[in-house]
Amino acid sequence: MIHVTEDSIDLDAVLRAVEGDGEGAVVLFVGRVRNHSREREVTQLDYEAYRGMAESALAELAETALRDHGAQRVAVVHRVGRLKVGEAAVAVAVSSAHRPEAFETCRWLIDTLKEVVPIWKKERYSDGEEWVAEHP
Amino acid sequence: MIHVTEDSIDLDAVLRAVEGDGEGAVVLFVGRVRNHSREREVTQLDYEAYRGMAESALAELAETALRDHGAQRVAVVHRVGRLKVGEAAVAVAVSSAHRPEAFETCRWLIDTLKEVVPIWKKERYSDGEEWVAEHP
Amino acid sequence: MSNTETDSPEVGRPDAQQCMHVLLFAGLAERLGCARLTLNPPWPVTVAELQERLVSEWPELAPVTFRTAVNQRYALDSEPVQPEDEIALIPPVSGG
Amino acid sequence: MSNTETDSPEVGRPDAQQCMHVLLFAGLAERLGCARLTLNPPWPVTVAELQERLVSEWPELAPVTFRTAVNQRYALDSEPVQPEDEIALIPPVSGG
Repeated sequence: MIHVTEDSIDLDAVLRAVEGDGEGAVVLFVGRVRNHSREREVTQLDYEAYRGMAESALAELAETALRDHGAQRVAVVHRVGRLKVGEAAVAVAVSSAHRPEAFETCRWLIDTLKEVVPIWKKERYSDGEEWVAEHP
Repeated sequence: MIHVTEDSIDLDAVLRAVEGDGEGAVVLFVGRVRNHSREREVTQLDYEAYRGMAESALAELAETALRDHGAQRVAVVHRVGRLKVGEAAVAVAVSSAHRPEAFETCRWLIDTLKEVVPIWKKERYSDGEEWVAEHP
Repeated sequence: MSNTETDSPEVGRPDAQQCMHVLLFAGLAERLGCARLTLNPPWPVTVAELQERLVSEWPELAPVTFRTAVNQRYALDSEPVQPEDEIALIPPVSGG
Repeated sequence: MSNTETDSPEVGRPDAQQCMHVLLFAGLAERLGCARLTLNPPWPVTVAELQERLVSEWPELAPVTFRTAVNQRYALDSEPVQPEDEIALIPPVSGG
């Protein structure tokens, strides 16, 4: 399950996507919209993606996770569009036979996603808005 | 939410228990019953707990996580009784403002739980059964 | 110690005998065939002394690794045990 | 290259002129006021030459950090660009 979607993220479906009888460990990361950022109050967030490239970049990360990082199953869903405080923007789930691989792969996936996948967020505050440039 | 329970674990409830508008990162670990262990086929698993001590040990770990590890909210649910392959035996959820703390605290909680919390599992195979002694 | 001899004549008497229960779990309970041992140590007693006494009365415990919990916390060997304490033998845990 | 001159007379002619589109996103699209630039480079052209040309035609790009994607993959500066390639300028990402 590798998606860029306008819909709200179904975390249960993300968890189910990595279920398998041989996998004893599941690690899920959820990135949610916070109510503040760099000392300003965030009211909502707009996510924009270069969708085709974002999905193929995510698929490539997932393949690497399976091939090189000891993960058994991987699911990544990133939401785009306008999100409210508290909503999930991204979910990354990884299953593996044992827990170190699941933790390390999940961490690697979200770290790498944030560096390379062409998705951008604009924070909206009570008094303005700003594109966030986290990884120049 | 710190529980030792006979009921099946509601992962959605565990995730909701660590939700907060200031927490941008959630990491959930789920330990599930695998269909094999040390090269034998597992048919089911029995978990036994010294319940009072297990719950107070978990509460103490959660407190340490909040005080020393930068977590904002913590939930831990461990199931006891008879479990089938694929069922969740334990769920640990941690939220924090940023993701490193959520990953590290979740990992620390499950690692420490497996070392100190008085819960035991007996694996049942097609041809026998055995108490698992993972942390002597 | 605000107890007086008239409240409870046994408290404070070094030779007072009082039965205590020790909880067993998992493989340890199976090995000994019961979930609770009863023993009658001379008070006062430390965790280490209690362990020695348990092993001498139940030799099946000798080859077994276990930690001792007093009132639901892992205890040090030097810790004193009171008659009213909840004692448990904790074999290697395998939760998660 | 199985195309022949008769299939498409412009392919393979070094001086062939062909319009290309460059996709913009997020802050970059906002800064330039459009999500797509059109330019008319002399073919063949590399990623680095294309970047130079873009900056000289749209000076607003000069202070901006961006990577260039060719056919939805990050491209090296030395990579050649074909007229039919999908080109995009990728400002610093901030997903997750």
